[in-house]
Amino acid sequence: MTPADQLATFGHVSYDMAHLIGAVILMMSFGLLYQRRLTAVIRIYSFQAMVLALAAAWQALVQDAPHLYATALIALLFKGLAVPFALNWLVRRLGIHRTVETALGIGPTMIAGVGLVALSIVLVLPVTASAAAMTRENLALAMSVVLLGLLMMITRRNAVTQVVGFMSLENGLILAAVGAKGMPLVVEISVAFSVLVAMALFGIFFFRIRERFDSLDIAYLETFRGERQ
Amino acid sequence: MTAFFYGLLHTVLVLAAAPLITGIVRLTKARLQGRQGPSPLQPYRDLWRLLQKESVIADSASWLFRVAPYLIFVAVWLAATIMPTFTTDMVLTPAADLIALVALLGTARFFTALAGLDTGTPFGGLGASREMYVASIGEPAMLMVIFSLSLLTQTTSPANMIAYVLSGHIGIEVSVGLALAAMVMVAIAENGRIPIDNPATHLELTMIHEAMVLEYSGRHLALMEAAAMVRLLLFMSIIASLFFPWGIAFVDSGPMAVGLGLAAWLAKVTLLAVLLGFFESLVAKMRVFQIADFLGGALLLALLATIFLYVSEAV
Amino acid sequence: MIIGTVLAGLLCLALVALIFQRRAMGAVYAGCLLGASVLLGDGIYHLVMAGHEEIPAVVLPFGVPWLKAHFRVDALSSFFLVAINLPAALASLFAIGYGGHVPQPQRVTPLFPLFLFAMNGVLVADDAFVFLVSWEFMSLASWLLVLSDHTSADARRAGLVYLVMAMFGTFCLLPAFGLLAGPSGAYGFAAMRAAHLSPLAGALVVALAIVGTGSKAGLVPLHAWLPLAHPAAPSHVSALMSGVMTKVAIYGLIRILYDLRGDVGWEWGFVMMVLGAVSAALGVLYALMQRDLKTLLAYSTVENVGIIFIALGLALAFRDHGEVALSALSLVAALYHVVNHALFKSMLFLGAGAVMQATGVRDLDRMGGLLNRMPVTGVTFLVGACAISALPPLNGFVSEWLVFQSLFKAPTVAHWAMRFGVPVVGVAMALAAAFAATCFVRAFGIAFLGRPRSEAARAAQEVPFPMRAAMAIPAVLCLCLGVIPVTVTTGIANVVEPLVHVVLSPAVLGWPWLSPVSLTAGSYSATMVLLSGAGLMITTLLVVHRFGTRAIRRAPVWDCGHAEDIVNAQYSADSFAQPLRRVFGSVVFAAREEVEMPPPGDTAPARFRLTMTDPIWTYLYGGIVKVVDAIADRVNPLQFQTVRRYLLMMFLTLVLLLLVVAVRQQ
Amino acid sequence: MSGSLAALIPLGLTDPLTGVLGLPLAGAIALAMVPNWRHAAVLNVVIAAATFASSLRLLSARPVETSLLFIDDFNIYLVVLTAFVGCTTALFSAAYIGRESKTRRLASRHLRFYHSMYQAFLFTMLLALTANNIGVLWVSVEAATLTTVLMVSLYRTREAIEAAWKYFILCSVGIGLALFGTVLVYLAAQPVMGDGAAAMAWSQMVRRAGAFQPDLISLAFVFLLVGYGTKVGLAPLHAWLPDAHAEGPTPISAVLSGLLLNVALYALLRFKMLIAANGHALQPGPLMIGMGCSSIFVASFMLYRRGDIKRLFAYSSIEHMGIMTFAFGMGGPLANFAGLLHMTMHSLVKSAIFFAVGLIIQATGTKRIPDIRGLTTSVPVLGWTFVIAVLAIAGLPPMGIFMSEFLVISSTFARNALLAVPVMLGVLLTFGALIWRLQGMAFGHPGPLVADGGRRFATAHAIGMVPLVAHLALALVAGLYLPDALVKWFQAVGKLLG
Repeated sequence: MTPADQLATFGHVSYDMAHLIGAVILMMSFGLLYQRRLTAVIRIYSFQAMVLALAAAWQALVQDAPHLYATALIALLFKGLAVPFALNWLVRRLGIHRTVETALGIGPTMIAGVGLVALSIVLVLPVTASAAAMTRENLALAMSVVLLGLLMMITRRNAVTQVVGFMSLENGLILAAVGAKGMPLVVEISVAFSVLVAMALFGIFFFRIRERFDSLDIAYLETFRGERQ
Repeated sequence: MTAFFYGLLHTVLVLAAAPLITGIVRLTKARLQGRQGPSPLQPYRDLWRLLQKESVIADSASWLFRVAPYLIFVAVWLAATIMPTFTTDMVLTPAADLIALVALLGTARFFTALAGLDTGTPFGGLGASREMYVASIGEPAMLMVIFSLSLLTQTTSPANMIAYVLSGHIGIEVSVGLALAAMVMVAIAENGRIPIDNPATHLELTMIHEAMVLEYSGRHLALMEAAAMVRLLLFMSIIASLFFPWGIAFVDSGPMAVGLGLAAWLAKVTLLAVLLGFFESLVAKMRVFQIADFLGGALLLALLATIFLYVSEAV
Repeated sequence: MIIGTVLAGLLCLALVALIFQRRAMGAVYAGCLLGASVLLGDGIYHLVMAGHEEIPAVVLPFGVPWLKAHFRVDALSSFFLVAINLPAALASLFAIGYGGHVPQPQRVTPLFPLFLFAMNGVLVADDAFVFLVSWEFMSLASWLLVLSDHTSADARRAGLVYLVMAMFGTFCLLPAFGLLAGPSGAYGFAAMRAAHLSPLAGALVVALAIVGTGSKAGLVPLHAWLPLAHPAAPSHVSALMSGVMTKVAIYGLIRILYDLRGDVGWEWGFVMMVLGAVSAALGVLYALMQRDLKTLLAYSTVENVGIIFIALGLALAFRDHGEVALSALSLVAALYHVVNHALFKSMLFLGAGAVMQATGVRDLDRMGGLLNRMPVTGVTFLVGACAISALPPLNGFVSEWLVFQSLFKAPTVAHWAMRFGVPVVGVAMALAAAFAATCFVRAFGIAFLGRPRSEAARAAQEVPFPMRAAMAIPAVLCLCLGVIPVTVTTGIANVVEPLVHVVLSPAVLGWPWLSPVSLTAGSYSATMVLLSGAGLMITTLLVVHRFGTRAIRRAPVWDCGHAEDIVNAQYSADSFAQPLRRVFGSVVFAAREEVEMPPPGDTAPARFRLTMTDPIWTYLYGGIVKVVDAIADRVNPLQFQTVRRYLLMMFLTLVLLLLVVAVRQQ
Repeated sequence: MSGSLAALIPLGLTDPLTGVLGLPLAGAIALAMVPNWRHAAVLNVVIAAATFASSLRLLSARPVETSLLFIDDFNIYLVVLTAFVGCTTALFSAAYIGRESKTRRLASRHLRFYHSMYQAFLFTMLLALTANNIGVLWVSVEAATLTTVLMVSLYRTREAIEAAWKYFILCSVGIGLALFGTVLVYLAAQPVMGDGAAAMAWSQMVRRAGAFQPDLISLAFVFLLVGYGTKVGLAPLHAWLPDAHAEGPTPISAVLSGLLLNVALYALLRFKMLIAANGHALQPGPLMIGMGCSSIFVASFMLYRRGDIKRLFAYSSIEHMGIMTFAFGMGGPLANFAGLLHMTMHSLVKSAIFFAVGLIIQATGTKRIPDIRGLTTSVPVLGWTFVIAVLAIAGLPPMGIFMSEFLVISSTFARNALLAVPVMLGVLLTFGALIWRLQGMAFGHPGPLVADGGRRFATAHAIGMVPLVAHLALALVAGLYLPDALVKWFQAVGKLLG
C-alpha cells in the first residue's frame, strides 16, 4: 500500500473531494442532456470542463503526480475557455436559431440517462472490489459521463450540440484517466492532442459546411447518405 | 448336341408357325362377323406375293429405309428364337433373359419408328410418334411383370422360370394372376391389336403401326408383315410358356417329351389365337389418349403384383 | 511420374494458347490430344497392372503448409483416368477441326487444357485440399468456357447459375471433408480413412457428400444449372462437361462414400436410389420435351446420372446388409455405365457440334434429312442414339442390364422401405429406359431423317476428317464394349475389389455368358446375340434374294395418295412429343397448348403456341431468389440512415454488450 | 517520464525501426514543402520504397524491445506487408493522381496536401503496428483516423464531405470508447504491474495477464471491441466504411481496405491475447463470432443492392473482416492460422481490386456498375486482371483466400457445425452477388470508353497495372506455397491468440 492508497479510502477528505467533483461533472452531463438552448449548452459544457480541471488538479495533489497539473491546465484553458468561445463565435457568426429541437423528448432522455448511470455503477462496483475505492468511484462516474455524452450525441439533431456531446464524452475519458493512479502522461497527451485535432477538424468542417450549405443543421449533411441516386 | 438341334428346329418353327397363327386370328374374327373369311394359310400367300413384287421407295428416303426391315425382322425373329416354347434345352436360351428379350423387341420398335420418320411424311411421323408413345408405357409394364415373376422365381431367364414353376414351388398366387393380366394388356398393346390399334384399318387418323409401314412395299413390306406376325406369336408363346408352362420339356428329358411339348405349345398358341379373335370382335378401339390409362393400368397391375408378393410373404 | 509431367504440360499448353492466340490453336489441341492419350494409356496400364505393382504416393511441397500436397493413383482413380481421358482425347481430336468455328476461339483454346488439367487433378488428389482446389479449378475453367460466347445473355445467365451452384456444391464438400479431417485438420485421405466419426457426423458427411457431388453431377433437384451451362459451351467442351465432368463428380462420391467412409447405413443407399430414380425419370422426360438438340442431350445426362446413382445406392444398401457380392455387382454396373455414358454422351455432343458446324442451327425443327448429307456423322449419331437407348448389342444395354439385375435382387435387403421402394424405383427406371428410346428416336429421326426442314439443313456438308474420326472411334468402341461385356466386367471387378473386398465373378456360366449373380439368376450374352443375329440376317438376305425379286423403283413419296411438298407438313419435334406431353407434360411441366383458329373464311394461318415451365425452377430456385431479394430489401436501408441513427446503433451495441458483461458478473 | 512520447525520439540510429518509422515521418514533412505535384508523386514513391526496403531489414535483425516499441512474430509480417502495400499504392497513386488532376478534379495544392498526408498515414500505421505501449497504439490509430478523414474529403464534393463527416463522427466516438477500454486495461494491470509504463507495455502485460482483475479486463474488452471494432468495420458499426471507401480517391480506398482495417483488427487482437492469457475473464470468442456473423450477413445482402462499384467492394471488405473476426473468435490453431492468412491475403487482393477499380473508372468514366460492360473486350488486360482479382476475393482457388476460407470453414464445421452454417451461407451469398456483378461488368457487349489521353496516359495506365499484377501474383503464390518462416510466425501467434 503506497501512502496515496492509504489516503484514498472512505471518509477521508481526499476521497470525498474526488467523489464530490466527479458527482458535479456527472450533474453537468445531465444538465447538458436537459438543456435545450444552444448558448446554455455551451456554457454548461465550459463549466463541466472547468470542474474537470479541478478534478485533475485534485488528483495531481493527491497522487502527487505533477504532470496531472498539465492536464488540469489544458482542460481549463482549452476546453473550459477556448472551445466555448469558439463555439459561441460560430453560433453568432452563423446565426443559428437559438433553441435546438431534440430527437428524443427531454423526459425520456433523462430516464435513459439515469438508466445508464445505474448500468455503469452495476458494472463497476463488483469490478473494482480489489482496486482503491477512489478509483472505483471515479470509474463509475467517468463511465456514466461517457455514456451520457454518447446519449447526447444521439438525441440532438444539431451539429454544435453533437460536438458538445462528443466533447463531454471526452471529458468522461479524461476523468477516468486522471483517476487511474500513476497512468503515464502518454494518455493525457494523446487525449489533448486528439481533442485539439478534433477541434481543428470541426473548425474545418464548419467552414466547409458553411461555404456549401448555410446552416449547421446536420440534416444538410445527410441528404446524400451514400449512393442515393 | 440335342440343344443345337432343338434350337435350330425352334428357329424354323417360330417362323413357320407365325403366319398360321395370324391366319387363325383373322379366320376367327371373320367367322364371328359372320363372314366366310380366308383360309388360315392366306398370310403365307400374302407374304409370298409381296416377295415377288418390286419395292417402291420414296425419293426422300435414306438408306436406313431399306435396311430397317431386315434389322427389324431379324431382331424379332431372334427374340422369338431365344424364348423357349416347347423345350428349354436350346443353345441360345441363356443368350438373353427376359430383360434382353424386351430390349430386342425395343430395338425392332426403334428402327420401325425411324423408318416411319425417314420418308418425311405426316403419316409416318404420326405412326412413329404414337408407336413410341405406346411403347413408353407398355415396355415398363412388361419389365415390371418380369420383375414380379423374377422376384417369385429368383431368376430372369425364361428357362429357369419355367423350370421353377413346373417344379411346383408356387401355389396359386394373386400376384401371378395380376402379372398375367398386365402381361396380356401389354401384349395387346405391343402387337397393335384392338383396342389399342387396328391392324386391319387404313383409316389414317386411328392407325399406329400401319402408319409407319405405309410407305413400304414389296419385299420390305413382306419383312415388316412377317416381323409383326412373329412378334404376335412370340408374345403368345411368352404368355403360354411363363404362365401355363405345362408340357414343356427340359434338358435331357427325351424326344418323347419334346414332341409332347411341341404339341402342347401349338395347342396353347392356337387357343390364344382364337381367344384373341374373340376378344377383338367384342371390344371397340379406344381413343389414342386413353391408351395411357389402359397401359398405366397394366403398369399398376404389375406393380401390385410385386407388392402382393410381399403381402403374401412369398419372398 | 508420367501423370505429373502431362499435367505440367497441359499448363504450358494453356500458356502457349494464351500467348499465340489463334495461331497455335491446332497445336494446342493436338497437345491436349497427346496429353489425354498418354493419361489414358497410363490409366490402362495401371488397370492392367492392378495388384501387381503398388503405385507410390507423391508429396509435393505446396498446399496447406503443414500438410503439403499429396497425390496418389489407385485402381479407382486409374479407372476414372481411363473413363475421363478417353472422351477428352476424342474431344481434343474433334476440336482440331472444330476449334476455329466456335464463337470466340481465343476465349476457348487457353482454357481447354486447364479444364483437362483440373479434372485429372481431382482424380489424382490424395488430400482434401488438393481435391477441392482441383474441383474448384474445374468449375472455374468450365465457367469461363461457358462464358466464352459472352455476348449472349443466355450464356451469361447460364454461367452465373452454374458457378453459384458449383460453389454451393463445394460448400457441401468442404464441411464434409472438415468433418472427416476432424478439428485437428488431418486432411490427408489416409488419415480420413482411419478417422472414427460419431454417428451424427458420419450421417452428415454422407448427406453433404451426396448433395455436394450431386449438384455437380446434375442430380434432380440440383440439376438446374446443367441444361443451361452444358449447351452454352462450345460443343467439344459440352462433350467434356456432360460426358466427363459429371463423372468426376461420381468419382468424388465413390471416393468419399466407399473409400473414405467405411460404414454407411443402407438408408443412405435408399436415399440415393430414390434420388437417382427421380433424376432418371424426370431428366429424360425433360429431354423428351426439348427442341434444342444440345439441351436435349444435357437433360439426358441428368437421366444417366440418375441411373448411376441408383446403382451406387443399391451398392451401399447391399454392403450395409453384408451382401458384398451383390454390392460388387451394383458397383460394377455403376462404373460400367460411367464409362459407357462418358463414351456415347460425348460422342453425341460431338455429333451435335458437327451438325451445328454444318447447318449452324441447334433447333431440331430446322434440321432434317441430314443422314444423306452427313453420312458419317449420321451413322455415328445413330450408333450413339441406339447405345444410349440401351439397345442390344450395344454397350448401353449391358450396363442397364446389370443395374436391372442388381435392382431385381434388391428385395433381399429385408427392410420394408427397400422392399416397397425398389419396385417403384424399378418402375421409374423402366420408364426412363423407355422414354430414352422415344427421346432419341425423336432426336435422330427429326434431325437426320425426313426432308430438310430449312435451307441450312439442305445445304449441309459433311465435316472434315478429324471431326469424323473423333465421332467414329467412340462409335466403334460402343460396339466393342457392348459385345464383350464379360471381359469389361472382369476388368471393372478388379477396380471395385478394394472398395467391397470381394471379387465379382461376372460369368458363372463361362466366357461369353454374362451371368454375374448365380447359375440360374439370368444371363445375357451379347456375343451370342450378335453372332446368331448375324446368322439369321444372312439367312434372311439369302431367302429374300433367292425367292423374291431385287427390283427397286424410286418414286415420289406416296403418303396415302395426298402427298404435298410442304416440308413443314412433316412431323416436327414438338408434334412428335405431343402424346407424351399430353400425358405427363401437363402434370410435370404445366405444359399448355393453345391453338388459335382463324375464323372461317379468314385466310390467316392457324397458330399453335406451347408453354412449359419447369416446376423446380419456379418453386425451388425462384423461391430462393425471392427470399434473398426480400431480405436484401430489408437490409438495404442500413445504407441510408442518418449519422445519429448510426450512432444509435453503436450505442445500442455497446449497451447490449455491457449488459452481457453485467449479467455475467452477477 | 519513460512513458511519454518524447521517449520515441532518442531511438538509436542503428535501430532498424528508425528507418521504418522515421522515413515516412520525414516524408510527410518534406512532401508538405514540395510544390510540384509530379515531383511530389515521384518522391512519394521513393520514400515509400525506402520504407519498404528498411522494413525488410527487420526480417533479418529484430530490434531490442522497449516499453514503447517492439517487433514480435505478430507484427513483423504486418509491418512488412504494410510497407509493401504502402509502396505499391504510392506507385499506383503516382499513375492515378496525374490523370485525376488532368481531369481537373484536383487542384495542385490539394495534391500537395494529399501526398504529405499519405506519408503521415503510413507513419501512423507503422507506429500502431510497432507500438508496444497500448497508449501509443491508441494514439496512432487515432492519428490514422484523422489523416484518412482529411484524405477522404479530398475531392471537395458534397458526397465526399458528407462521407468524411460520417467517418469522422463515428470513428471518433469509436476511438473514444477504445480509449476508455485502454484506461480500464491499465487499471486492471496497475495493481499487478505497479504504476507507470510497465502497466501499459503489452509485451510485459501479456506475461502476467493471468493475475489481472478478470472482470475489469472483461469490461475493458467490451469497450475495445466496440471502439476498435468500429474501425474494423464490423456490422452494425460499419456505416462509415462504404462511404469513406467510395468517396475518397481510389488509392485511399485501397489503403483503407488493405491497411487501416488490418491495423484496427490487429489492435483488437492484441487485447484478445491479453484476455486469452487470463483464465477467468469473459470469453471474447462468442462476442467476436457474433460480430463476425452479423458483418458477413449484412455485407452479403448489401452487395445485392449496390450500384456503385467502389461501395460494392467496400462491402466485400466488411464481409471479409467479418470472416477474420469470426475465425479469431473461433480460435484454435487452424482458425487462427486461417485468420492471419486471411488478413494478409485480403489486404493484398482487396487493394489490388481497388487499383483495378480505379483504372476502370478512369477508363470508362463512370463508377455506376450498370454502365460498366464488357471490360474483357474493351480493355482486355485490365479486364481479365480484374476478373482474376474478383475471383480471388470471392474465394476461388488457386488464390490464397481459398486456403484460408477452406481452413476456417472446415475446422469450424468439425468443431461446431451450427456455427459454420451462417458463415457458409454468407460467403455463398456474397459469392453470388460478386459473380453476378462481375459478369455484368467483365462480359457482354463493351460499353463506351472515355476518350484516351494519348501516350502519357497509356504509360500511366501501364504503371498502374504493375502493382495490381504484383499483388495478384503474391496472392497466387501464397495460395500454393507459404514460406516456412511465415508459417512459424502464424502458428506462434495462433498459440498466443488462444
